[in-house]
Amino acid sequence: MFANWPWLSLLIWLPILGAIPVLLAGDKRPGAARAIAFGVAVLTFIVSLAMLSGFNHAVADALARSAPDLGLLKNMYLQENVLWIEALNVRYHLGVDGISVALVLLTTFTSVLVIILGWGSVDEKVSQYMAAMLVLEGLMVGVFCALDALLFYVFFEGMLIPMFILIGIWGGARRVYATLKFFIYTFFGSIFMLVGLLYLYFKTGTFELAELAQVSLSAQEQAWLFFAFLIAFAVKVPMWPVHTWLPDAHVEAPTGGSVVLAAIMLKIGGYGFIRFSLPIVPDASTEFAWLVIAMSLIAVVYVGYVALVQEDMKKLIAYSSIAHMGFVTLGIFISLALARGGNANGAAIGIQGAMVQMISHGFISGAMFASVGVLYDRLHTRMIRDYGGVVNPMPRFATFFVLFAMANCGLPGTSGFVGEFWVILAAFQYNPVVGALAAFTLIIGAAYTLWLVKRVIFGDVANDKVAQLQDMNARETFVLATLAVAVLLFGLWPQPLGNLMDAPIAELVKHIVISKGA
Amino acid sequence: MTQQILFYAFAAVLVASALAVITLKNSVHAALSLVLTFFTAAGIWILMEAEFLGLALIVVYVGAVMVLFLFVVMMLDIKPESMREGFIRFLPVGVIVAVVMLVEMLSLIGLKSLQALPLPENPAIAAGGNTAWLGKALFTQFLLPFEIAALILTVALIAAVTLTLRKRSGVRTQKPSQQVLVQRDERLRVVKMASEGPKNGDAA
Amino acid sequence: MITPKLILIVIALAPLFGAIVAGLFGRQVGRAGAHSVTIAGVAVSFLLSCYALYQQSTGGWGVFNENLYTWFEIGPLSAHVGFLVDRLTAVMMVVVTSVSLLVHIYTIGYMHEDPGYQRFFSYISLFTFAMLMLVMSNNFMQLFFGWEAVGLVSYLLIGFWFKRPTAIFANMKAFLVNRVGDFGFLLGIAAVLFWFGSLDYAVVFKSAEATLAGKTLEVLAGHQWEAATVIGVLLFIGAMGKSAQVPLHVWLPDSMEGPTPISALIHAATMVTAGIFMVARMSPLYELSETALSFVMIVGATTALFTGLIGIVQNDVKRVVAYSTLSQLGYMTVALGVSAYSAAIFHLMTHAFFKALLFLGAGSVIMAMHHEQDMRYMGGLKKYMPVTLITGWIGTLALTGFPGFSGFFSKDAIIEAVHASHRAGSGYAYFCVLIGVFVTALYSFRLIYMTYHGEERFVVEHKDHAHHAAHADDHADDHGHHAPGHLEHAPHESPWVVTLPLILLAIPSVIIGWLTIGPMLFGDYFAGAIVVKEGGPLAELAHEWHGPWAMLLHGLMAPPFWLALAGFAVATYVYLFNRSVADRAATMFAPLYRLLQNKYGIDDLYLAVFARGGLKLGRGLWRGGDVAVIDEGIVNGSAALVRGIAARVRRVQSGYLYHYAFAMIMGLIVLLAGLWLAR
Amino acid sequence: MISLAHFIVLGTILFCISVAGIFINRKNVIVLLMAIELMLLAVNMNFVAFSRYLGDPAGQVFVFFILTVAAAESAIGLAILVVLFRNRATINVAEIDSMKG
Amino acid sequence: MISLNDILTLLPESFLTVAICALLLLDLFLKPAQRSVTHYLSIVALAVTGWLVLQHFGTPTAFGGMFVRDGIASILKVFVLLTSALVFVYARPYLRDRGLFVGEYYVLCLFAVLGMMLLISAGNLVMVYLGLELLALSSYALVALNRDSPLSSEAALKYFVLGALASGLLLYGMSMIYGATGSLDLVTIHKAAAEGTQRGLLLFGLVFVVVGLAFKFGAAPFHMWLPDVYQGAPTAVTAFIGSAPKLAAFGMAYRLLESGLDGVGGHWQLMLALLAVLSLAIGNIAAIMQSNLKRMLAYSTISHVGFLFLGLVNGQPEGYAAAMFYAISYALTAAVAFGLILLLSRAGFEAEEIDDYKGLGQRAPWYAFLMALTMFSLAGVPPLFGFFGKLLVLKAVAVPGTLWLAIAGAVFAIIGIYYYLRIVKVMYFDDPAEGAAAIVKPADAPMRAVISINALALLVLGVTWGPLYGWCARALGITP
Repeated sequence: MFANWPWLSLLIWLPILGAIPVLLAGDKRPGAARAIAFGVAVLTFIVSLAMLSGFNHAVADALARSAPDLGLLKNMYLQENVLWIEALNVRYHLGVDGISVALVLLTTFTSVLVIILGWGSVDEKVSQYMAAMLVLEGLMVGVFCALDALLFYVFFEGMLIPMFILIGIWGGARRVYATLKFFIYTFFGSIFMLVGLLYLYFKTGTFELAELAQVSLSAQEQAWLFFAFLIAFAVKVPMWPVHTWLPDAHVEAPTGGSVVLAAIMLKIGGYGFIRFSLPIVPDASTEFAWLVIAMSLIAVVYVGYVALVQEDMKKLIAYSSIAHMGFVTLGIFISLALARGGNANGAAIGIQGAMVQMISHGFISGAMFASVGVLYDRLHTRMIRDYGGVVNPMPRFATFFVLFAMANCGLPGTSGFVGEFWVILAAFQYNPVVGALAAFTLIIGAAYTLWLVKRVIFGDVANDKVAQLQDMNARETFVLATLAVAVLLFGLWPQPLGNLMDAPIAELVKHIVISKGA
Repeated sequence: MTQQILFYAFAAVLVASALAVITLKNSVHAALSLVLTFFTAAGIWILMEAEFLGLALIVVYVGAVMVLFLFVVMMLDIKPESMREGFIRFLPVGVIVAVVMLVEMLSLIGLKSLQALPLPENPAIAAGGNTAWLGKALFTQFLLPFEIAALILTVALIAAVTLTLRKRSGVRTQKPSQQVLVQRDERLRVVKMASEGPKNGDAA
Repeated sequence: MITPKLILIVIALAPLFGAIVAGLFGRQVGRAGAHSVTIAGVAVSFLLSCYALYQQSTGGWGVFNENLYTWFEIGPLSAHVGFLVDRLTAVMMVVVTSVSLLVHIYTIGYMHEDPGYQRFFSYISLFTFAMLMLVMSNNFMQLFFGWEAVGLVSYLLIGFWFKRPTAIFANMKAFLVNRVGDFGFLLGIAAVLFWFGSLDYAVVFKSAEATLAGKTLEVLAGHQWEAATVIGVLLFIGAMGKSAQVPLHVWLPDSMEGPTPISALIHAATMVTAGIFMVARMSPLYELSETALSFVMIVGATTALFTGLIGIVQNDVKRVVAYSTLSQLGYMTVALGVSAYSAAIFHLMTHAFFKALLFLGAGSVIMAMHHEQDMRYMGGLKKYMPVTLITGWIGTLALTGFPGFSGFFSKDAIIEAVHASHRAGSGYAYFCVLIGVFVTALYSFRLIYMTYHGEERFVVEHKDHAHHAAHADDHADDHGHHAPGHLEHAPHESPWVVTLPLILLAIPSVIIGWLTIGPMLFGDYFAGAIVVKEGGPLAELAHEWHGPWAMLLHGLMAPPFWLALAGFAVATYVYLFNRSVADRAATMFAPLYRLLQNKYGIDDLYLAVFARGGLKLGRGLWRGGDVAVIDEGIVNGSAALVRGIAARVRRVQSGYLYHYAFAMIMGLIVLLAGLWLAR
Repeated sequence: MISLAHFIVLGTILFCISVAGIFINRKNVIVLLMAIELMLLAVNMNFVAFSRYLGDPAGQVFVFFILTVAAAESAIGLAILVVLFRNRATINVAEIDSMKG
Repeated sequence: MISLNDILTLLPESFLTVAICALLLLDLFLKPAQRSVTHYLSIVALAVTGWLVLQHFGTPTAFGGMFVRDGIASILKVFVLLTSALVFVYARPYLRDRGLFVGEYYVLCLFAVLGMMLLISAGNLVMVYLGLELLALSSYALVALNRDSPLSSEAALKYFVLGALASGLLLYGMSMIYGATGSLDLVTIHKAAAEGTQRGLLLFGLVFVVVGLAFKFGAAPFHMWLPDVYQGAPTAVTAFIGSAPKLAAFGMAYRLLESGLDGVGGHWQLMLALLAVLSLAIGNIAAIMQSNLKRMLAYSTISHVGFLFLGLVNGQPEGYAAAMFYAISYALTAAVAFGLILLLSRAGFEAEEIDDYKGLGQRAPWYAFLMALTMFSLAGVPPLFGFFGKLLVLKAVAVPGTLWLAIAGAVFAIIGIYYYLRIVKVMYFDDPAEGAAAIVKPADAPMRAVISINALALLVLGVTWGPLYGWCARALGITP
């Protein structure tokens, strides 16, 4: 019975509309604003769990009818399809497959934590902050559910506004530079995608993703479209060399903003590659896979080195994010190349790895930023040199931090390992040298993370301020513990993710090997 | 033949006076040259058997517009010298631009094809003269534009009045309409006030 | 229903249970609770391991190979948790659990003043679990899991005294160097998956020869590499990291910053031998590549000799033992390289006992010296701590291969095997291991003499005990509080929880070689578990095998014995009777001395190239690439460009009416010109 | 024989003179306005000629409207000029640049 | 001959004319304190005219083709009237504060509205010219309305002189077209242009017509008047000339280019493409450096005109529909933008410097929010109204052949976003300047309500723009 509910609309609009009472609560009553926002976020998370069960039912139903093989992107469940703009044949078309469901759950989950994180650390304009977060949540869910390219774009761009405001108002000293850079960078990326989509509309007369995946395009058209998509998603991921907005944005963003940015927003880039580049322009994607692979490897190695020398904790983690997201793009495009080379198994491993990496990076980077936020709330500095020996006054915090750091190094048993491992496995099949470069993250990733841990956490108490640190309160502990559970859970038991994503990925692999040259 | 001679004569004066308009130092002289330009233009039009417009040009332009120009020029009392600065400096630019323009335009218009087109019989004569011919068109086909032209003149009127008619705040003038309406009570007002002397509070 | 499966599960999980209890509920269970529960766990593990070994040895169980739990099955990839328990595994299990048990007991004494008591027990139990998972694994994925998990615990334990800058430097160094090994290891696993499509030992080993035959890989254009070699070398890089082979050995000496029990457990007996075990386990793969084995051998031989040499000049008691460990690991690796896998495992086993003994003895000395580790401030301890002295001698004799002691059998077997090998580079290897014997004896007896014998080089200052108690909490800082060699009270023998493990370890150090060499090396004990191609060196030696007595007698005539004796003699003369010789030698061979003191400069080189070089590179990429080119250049540059243009465009908007008109006319002219051109 | 071309050329010359006038007279708004009147005269010339040539009254009617509107335009324009002069005491275009950039 | 149908067809315009005259007379008898009567009656007049526009009486053409009443005309007129009414509402407090609350403002605006309506419905070059002049002359006077302001009169002078020049050029083009086609009637011109007689002369005339159009739109390089006029004119007037006339300009372009000169479409499309790119470039780039909000919005207008031209370049019904939609969205958005400036200004404080908006987010959160909405809409960020205008226009050119225009549009949109964000930044991220307390006066309630609705409509229409676009598309004969 649940399968027929408009779960996805609910998930999109509940937080967005929930922002209204939060705003109405006003900045004068921060307590009420916080409570309402928390309630809305939790409710949304519960609804998303219900959605998961609805989704599972729907999948089971489809399997029972033994008719799930409807082709790429049509294999979507919980669909809602309403004509939005008749004249342009734009549809309010939502639907999810396993890939989307995983990301939607990540979004709703992270949003709850972010609201909790903002509870203590944000104390001015609370209602606006909370409202912006909720709106952002709804829009992000929308991105992952949209099956209409224009609808996708609207959500994709709409996210920029609340994020712009979040960084701009509650950010650090150079927040204006950072937020403008963030906005313009991202806008820069996406506007070309818009042109590409419009061109596709010209070819097909529709924005329906499923249709776009079927249209045949000449090699030249594909190349143009590929680059249009590449710019959009590469900025979002972000890939080298269009990554420099991220460190600035992260550094200046409030903790919650950083967490959302790292945990969810970056994923939209990878998601876009899977939803747009691969199905719509598979031939061009194959042709230029070397480019993306090269960029990803640069992200892993080059950015890894850059991360090593950062003096600002958030910046370091931001660079580490870039390096880790490199695995996502690497996995996706290596898989494409493998699939075209006839190695379907390798391809599936690669994309699985990329997807797991996305989810896991969501937890780990979110946790890392949340941890830095915990420290920042106390000493109001993010500089590594201002810390040292934090373990002495804050043993509980240190335990979590070391755990997350280990996850960030990709230690087996944490979720960070699984995705990277698979991608390396796939990369080796593509080319051992590529595999070796990817595996280099084992060294450089451990180097910058552990060096951070060494300087911040370990050692004797560095100064008086550190000595007077209070260990985490219950709220912070709850957030970090939840993330720790998630990190360990998916590290030890990635099966649920696999169950969700197996079918759509198999479908994707089947699809992308078919050339669609006109 | 006469027509040709007249045309060239008028054309020569027209061009010369037009050049004078843009080159003469004194605005008044320029305006007067413009008047001459209009006169010769009217002559050419009449040569083309467009008598009504020729006369209208003289009446409207020479009679109204140019008078307005002259009026303003004189009223504003502009020093001619200051207005001519840089004249020589910009002359070459102006000439070059004008010549380039002229070449471009003449070559684009395609004079060859137009040269082969002598003026045909004037249909106006059959319609009872230029004025009647125009009048008929104006009040049938072009009735709506005609009405709108009236509106435009209205706007011009309103605008000109709005912009230029002003009540100067510093000047004392009698306002008879208000003087007439004055009431008895307004003439004298008895003001009650406390008697002078130190108040209690002031002592402290 | 007690099945082998259940027993094996209990073996693995019992230490984990202890670790969880001690770790998460340390405060609730208290110190006694923590050590009781972990010791109980490990004890259970140990006893059951012994049972398993018994069953394996008698053939009661046969090879146990079963997947217990499907970790995940996603797409084409599946991973399981499963045990492969054969005789090789069983031996390892017993070695691991027994040493672990003794170290647990020892820890009660060694750490009893430490505030992180429960944490420490939790860690070492966790380590035991991870190590068991590693050795019991039946697939590469789980192997890697255990591999990394022991690395993690090692990281945590080296940095156990997290206030010590050297400790937290050492643990990071250990982790990173291990990561370099893992880098290769992971790629090796990727290669296995690539060619075999499976990560299961059984599948891989069964089809190894057929699958890899003729397979090559073109890594760089024009260079075809054999698949077996690629896999072998890549996996061995992992082993080099974990088993601290040159050039990835640098972390092990530094790891001595950790408490001594873990030096014994992790950095001598178990974890560092994981690499040896792994190569032995992969013998079906290694046998397919001569090249890979040669590589293994040469690396091992180099490690065996050159790290031993460094041991001669060390003054820190634990570091001497650490370099000795490196050297012995080199011996094991050499054995692997000449296809004498069982000799390697045999040496691994004997070494586990006597090296643990030596470490724990060193720990006992350190305790007596109030955490003074420098041998130059020791000497003459023999009268204070007799048990430690005797067990120390036993360990040393075993290490130097005194005939009859366990080390003698295992080391001589390796030397003989190398001698018998015809593999490319075996001449070099033989030279290294032979000289190594002399070196081993030299540094071993040097340690014994400098520590226990000769005059006392420490001063006892009697101070009130309260002062000492105040410092008990953070004895990590003791170094800083006292002048070297100044003790607050006289050294004394350690408590029984410390000496008991010493005694218990001394026993196998003496006898185990005698008992097991026959079946392990020359019998078919490891048949099935270890695969050697026809005509391996051990097979050759087997022809001359006439039992341990014969070997002992033969050993007395063989060069290693005389070399060891020479080492003993030199050490005795120099360090017991004429210490000035040592100083004179140091000045006479100053360059050599400095070279050894600097550990061949490898550490400095790494620090300069990888650490500082990496930082420099990172800073260059950041400042040069990200900041200068991308941010300042492209991003801000284009912004500045637009602003620059904007400033110019602004100026066009001059405010002058005639300019505006001019612009309009120019626009017209341009459009007309366009039309004119387009005509 | 006078052809259409004669008139058109004349119109073009007038047009160019007016353009030149705009370029040369950078200071005096009055002359600028006069130049624009010249331009309108060129337009009218064209219309009259075409109308005459086509035998169509529409062109000449258009001229009539142009004259009307031009008159209105002049009125407003000069009114603006007067306002400006009151405010700034100058109609020198070179001095009227308080808004720019 | 005139028939009843002609009158009926022209009823909205006729009514408005009568209303203006009545208002003009009535205003004479009103005391300054009663000026609100004029205000409300003007709005009523606009409303009634709008209602009449929407009625389906009359014939598609009247006065022998002089006047065209088609779907496009209706839509454009409705929005001209709506925007003008909005501006009236927004302008009242401003005018009152400055002693500009006079009947002439309303009368001149209404005349301009009438001119726009006629321009939109023009079926003849004469009608185009007269409608344009009615609009232009009223605008010149409006700009100079504040007679005591040197800036206003300077702006008016520039506007006037350049406008007259542009008229001259346009007329010159018209004369050539007349000569080439032998008619002033757009239908006949259309036919002749399609047949290709006198093509050289026609193209020659076309250039001048395009220049005239470009001036009216404010497309570069014929844009120079626009920043000065926007800045110099009283904000109430800027609001008026900055919004509705764009719709009229679109109408004019449609009449001249599509109804008249479709036959030489290839040529004017190329010209418009050049002008579009130039406008996008100059508008967006120059706007970056501005410190005056009105001036910045002027440059922004230029860039928007560039976008609008992209729709026209397409030359297909889809393109026109997109351009029309764009014009509507721009007019409504611009009305809010200027309306907010009007709202925040007070006597002696124009609120037109960007720095005046510092910390508005704290001082007047609601208006800051509305302003931010407007800026995001102008910047073209979904899901706001402005985005969909851009979307449709880009869609019109994102076809083979003109793809480069779409890319150019995209590139300049990126540059453009910077200065809109700057306003948001100033409002939200900067602290209020010293002494700039709550600058929001207790403005009249109707204005606050209307402007709120107007601004929120940008959001609502962003989600429900389908019907509006459908209306435009149907008017242009596109069947979905």
